[in-house]
Amino acid sequence: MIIAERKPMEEIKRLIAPYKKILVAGCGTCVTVCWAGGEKEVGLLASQLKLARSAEGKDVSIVEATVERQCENEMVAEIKDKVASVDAVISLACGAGVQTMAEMFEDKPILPGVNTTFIGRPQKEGVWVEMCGACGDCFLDRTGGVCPIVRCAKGLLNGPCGGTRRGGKCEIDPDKDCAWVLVYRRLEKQGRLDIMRQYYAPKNYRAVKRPGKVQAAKA
Amino acid sequence: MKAMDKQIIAFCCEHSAYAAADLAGKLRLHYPENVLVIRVPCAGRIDVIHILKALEKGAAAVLVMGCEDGACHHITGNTRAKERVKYCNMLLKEIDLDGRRVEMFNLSPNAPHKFVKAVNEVVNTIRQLGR
Amino acid sequence: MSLENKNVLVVGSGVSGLSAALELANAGTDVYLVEKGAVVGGVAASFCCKATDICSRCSVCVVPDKIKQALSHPQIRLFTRSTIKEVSGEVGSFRVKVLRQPQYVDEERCIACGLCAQVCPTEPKAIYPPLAGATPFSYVLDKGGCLRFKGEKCSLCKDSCPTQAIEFDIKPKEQELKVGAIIVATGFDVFDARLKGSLGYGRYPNVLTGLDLERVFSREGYLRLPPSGREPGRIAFIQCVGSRDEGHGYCSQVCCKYAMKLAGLIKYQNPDSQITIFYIDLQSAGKGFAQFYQEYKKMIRFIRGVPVEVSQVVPGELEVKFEDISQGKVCREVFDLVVLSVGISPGKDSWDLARILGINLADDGFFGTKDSLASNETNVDGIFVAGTCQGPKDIPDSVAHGMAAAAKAIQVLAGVASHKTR
Amino acid sequence: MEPRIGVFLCNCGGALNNIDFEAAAKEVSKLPGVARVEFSSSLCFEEGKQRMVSCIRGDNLDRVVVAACSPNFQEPGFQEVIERAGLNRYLLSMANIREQCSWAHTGDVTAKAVKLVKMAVNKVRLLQPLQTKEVPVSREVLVVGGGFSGVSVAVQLARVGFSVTLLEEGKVLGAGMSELESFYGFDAGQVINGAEMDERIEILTSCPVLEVTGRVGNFTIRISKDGQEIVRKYGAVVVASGYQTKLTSGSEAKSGRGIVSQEEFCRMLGDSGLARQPKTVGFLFDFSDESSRFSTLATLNNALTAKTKWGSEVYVFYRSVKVDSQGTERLYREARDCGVVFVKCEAPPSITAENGRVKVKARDVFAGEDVVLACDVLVGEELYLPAEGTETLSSLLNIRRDSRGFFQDENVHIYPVASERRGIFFVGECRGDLGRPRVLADISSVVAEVHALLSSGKMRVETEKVKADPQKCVACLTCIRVCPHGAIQLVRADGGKEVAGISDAACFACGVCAGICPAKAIAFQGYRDEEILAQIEAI
Repeated sequence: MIIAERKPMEEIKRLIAPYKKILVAGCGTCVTVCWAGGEKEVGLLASQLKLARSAEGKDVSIVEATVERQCENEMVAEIKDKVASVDAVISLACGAGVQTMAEMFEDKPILPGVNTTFIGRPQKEGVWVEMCGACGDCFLDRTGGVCPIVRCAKGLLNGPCGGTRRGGKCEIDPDKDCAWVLVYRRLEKQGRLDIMRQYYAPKNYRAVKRPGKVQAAKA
Repeated sequence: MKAMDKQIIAFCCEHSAYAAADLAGKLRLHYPENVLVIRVPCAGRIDVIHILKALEKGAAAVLVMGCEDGACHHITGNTRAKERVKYCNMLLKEIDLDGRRVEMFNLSPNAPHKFVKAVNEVVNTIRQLGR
Repeated sequence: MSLENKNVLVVGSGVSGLSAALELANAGTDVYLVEKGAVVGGVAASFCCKATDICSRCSVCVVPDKIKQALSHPQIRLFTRSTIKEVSGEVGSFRVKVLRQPQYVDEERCIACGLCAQVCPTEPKAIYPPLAGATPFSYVLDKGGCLRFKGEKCSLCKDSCPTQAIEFDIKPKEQELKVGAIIVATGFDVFDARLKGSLGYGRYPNVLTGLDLERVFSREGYLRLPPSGREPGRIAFIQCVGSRDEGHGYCSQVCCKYAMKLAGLIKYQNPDSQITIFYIDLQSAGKGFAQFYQEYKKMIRFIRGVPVEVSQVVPGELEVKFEDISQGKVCREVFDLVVLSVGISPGKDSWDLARILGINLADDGFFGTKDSLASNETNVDGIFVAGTCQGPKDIPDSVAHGMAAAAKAIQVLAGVASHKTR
Repeated sequence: MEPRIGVFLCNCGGALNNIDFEAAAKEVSKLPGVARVEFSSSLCFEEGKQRMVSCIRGDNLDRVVVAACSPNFQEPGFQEVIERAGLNRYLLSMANIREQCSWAHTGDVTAKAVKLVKMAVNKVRLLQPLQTKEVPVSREVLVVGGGFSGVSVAVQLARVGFSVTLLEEGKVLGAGMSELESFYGFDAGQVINGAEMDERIEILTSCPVLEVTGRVGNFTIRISKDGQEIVRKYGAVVVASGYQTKLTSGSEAKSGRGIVSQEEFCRMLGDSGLARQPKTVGFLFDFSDESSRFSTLATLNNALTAKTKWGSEVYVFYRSVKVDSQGTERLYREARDCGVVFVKCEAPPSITAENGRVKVKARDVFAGEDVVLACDVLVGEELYLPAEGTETLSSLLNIRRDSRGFFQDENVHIYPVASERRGIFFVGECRGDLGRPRVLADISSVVAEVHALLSSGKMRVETEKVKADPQKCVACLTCIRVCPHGAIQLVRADGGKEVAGISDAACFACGVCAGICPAKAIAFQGYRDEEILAQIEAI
């Protein structure tokens, strides 16, 4: 799941400053799940903007809309009338959604309302943690299903840094588990500790093709 | 006390604050009449958007009133309401509005005085804030 | 097993009576709830909420909840100002004569508008609103003060009543109820602190009982001293007044906790106040109380030793003479307010009721039970006891005991039913 | 279709004299959708109610606003009235112009009353009818734990006609009912026998619970039995997992060197072949754990028996006796009268070993001097703890525990024997050290509660009062995580997609889920966002 966070209000205010009629556009998929840009958050931001503008005595017109997936042209097309009626759109979708809208409505400023941060999963209610760095060269088979690239604060490939605290906690963030301790324990459980002896050459970041594109073989 | 033109919305849990407000009426404990109570089954029903919309509609303040901490009929309803009010204060602060316009109170159904006190407190705060 | 057409009589509408009635009604029986007084909820309905920033788990808020549920339950019929006169029959088919006392103000019609009190010419008014939180919230006509009952022709209140709820000329009504089981939940009497003359209750206005304090808080919401309206700074609580002594061979179970909780509330409202609790043994057991006790220990001074004498130095100041056992010496100290933590005594009417119902009283004056493992069953089949009429209990325990009595009644009714079908 | 709203104003027999009802009625009649405004002075009396019914029928009203007293008391009554008139009972909204308007303020409050009515009108316009239905419930009950509480509750449940499965993880029933508990006055053998003889009770020993799914009336429970798995359906679950005691750690608790637990001491008392009866016995309690009634009770009973049976010298070191349970004060006096010496101390005594005996040194607060005693046996202080496995059980059942690990978190007073999940109950010491009288009351209370819930074999529930719209739900699991009553789980919607499914039977209708849903997918009838916002609209 893609995780995002709403941008600071200061920034949003600055982004929308030149415009009078604004559409707050949400996305009903990843950003809804991570409480950043679903229907609820769209409502809150819209309400906040209305309050802010009326406090400043400014003219204001805020429209709300949420589509199921903002990264799909067909789904975004459903709100084209609303987009047409405004001066600018503030999108609460991830970067893919913002760009989809920008491409579909080339004459409208499509402003990002959230910062897309990482691929992650919920740790508990309301907390998400990074799980995948989308490096394009997955080696989770060799690390017992724990990705040290994102879960180790230093992104180390060949075992812990040496600063691991008591109880297997990270040197940098004592609330976090040391990823390499997790790797060790998992492999130990599976009787595959020998894998730990293998040395990994510096990671081939060339595998990360920018801009990335994945084509399903069957399509 | 003469009515101010601005209204104050009080979301009241039917188990506690709503009953306390009723009792305040029965005992003729008077409070400013610009307080309008909206009855909810639990303070935990309140969504941040309800509070913001009330302010948008021109309410001078919003009170969320639930059971005492540890006495919620739905275990965590009142603590969640408190968190939501806190979040709401933060949202207001972001747009340079005074967070004190939104407040959470905990009270029991047999605390009419506490209800009146809370209401008066907020009315005074609003007076100070002006507008 | 169906409990339709089964009736149960619950005597007393305090928190355990209400709990029993509700449990029975939810199980499908029809319940007659007979209450001696004018309002339901018992003593606990007049207690105050003792929450500070957090709930102190005093359970008082359970009472209005129970009242609301019971009064709106279609299967519960309430008889206020009613007493039991006679009981005959046996389990499954008791016949009970109930006497309803005259009600000058019909609680089903009174809407508590207050017009009657406005026009009442006497001072103080002879018709007035009930205690805070009373249910039904119907006005009370005080025969003693009313001109009408002094032979005058006044009928101002009656004439002003918009719902014709007031009637002067009414006679007690007798009614016979047929019930399968009886639950006795007549509650307790608060110990009369006047009986401990040396502690000054009734002589000095600033000696109050725990119950008085509860009522001050529920009426006013804060604490002020009776005559002067001053906020007391130095406060003493004296424990075990009417518990664990010559006449009371038991612990009242509630006083240590209510004293600490009230002290906590006072301290919360007035952080400058200095509170001392005089005690023998501190009853700090009970679910969820441990963490509060740790907090109370920080803000309340506990002195082991129960004072024997309270006297007035100058009006408004009380000298308490006590033996501080830990120090091994007799001390005197001055307080602005002394609160007597009065205990739970058996109800005065228990003896009469025991005679009418044919059930036993225990040595301590509470209703007796069959044996220590059957805390609801009496010596008469089909008659159960619930709540503080069986022995001291706090609110949650009274609720549980009431529910337990209901379960026992359901069990005998079920037994009677299966017996008959066989 | 435009709704036809009827507004019924009541002046409560003239008690609301600071509202100008004529003016109010005029204002209210202008509101959109209001088809009729009716004034009464006694709406809650039978004559008023009948008038309401005929108005609703005569004017074809389809929803109703009652502006009168507090809905907290009168709402059910007026719901019945409109039901009598043929309307769905949920199409009613009340404006509290009595307690929260007329009586709460001085001076003319007509404007506020009108505002309150307007809010109610705005709300009633959006209300949707709600049906109730009966859902079948299983009349089988699972009791987890075969100690005194568990066995007793099973016997009483069977007596009122339920089929009961009594589950015990250990090998035998009543393992917890040791000699120690005999002082409560019951015969363990008799209690167990009662359960064993009852054909409505199935006893499964050495059988732990593996998994609990489903909801009230219909729990599915996987149980391990003889290495195999059995799956059963139950209408309710009663948890009676009990407690354990442990000697306090630290210097004074060197068990085996003359320091024993209450239970060990109890066994010594019952042992007729004891080599040497202790001449001096000491007891210790209320120093580490000041909230234990158990310690007092165990001490008093054991001290008395030691005194009467062995004639030992018995000394009790303690801070406060916990006499706040029925009969304990009497026992305390009896012990004192028998010559048990009570040494009240403020500070914990120091304990040392000396020549095979245990030396206790403590400061007696009454005497004001140190007491030194060499005991043959010292019964140490014990902590009262939840039984082993309590944590596992709580996660299987998805119910909370308090800070000491016992079942039932806060809100004890609101749900005396019920957990936060409907259909799961607690009984006995798994909730903490309650004292025996309370445990006895709880056993019967649970029976009453289970009876009310399941006896008819069906449960009446409001259909989809709170519902997640499968179209809007993104299955983020937020509601499942926040529901305080464990009433939500993932279900397959018609299209095969997984969505939040709210169980009508398990839902308490608090709205905590609706207040947090990031997709705004949850509709709580009567308190939907639209309905709340419509009220705000009227200010």
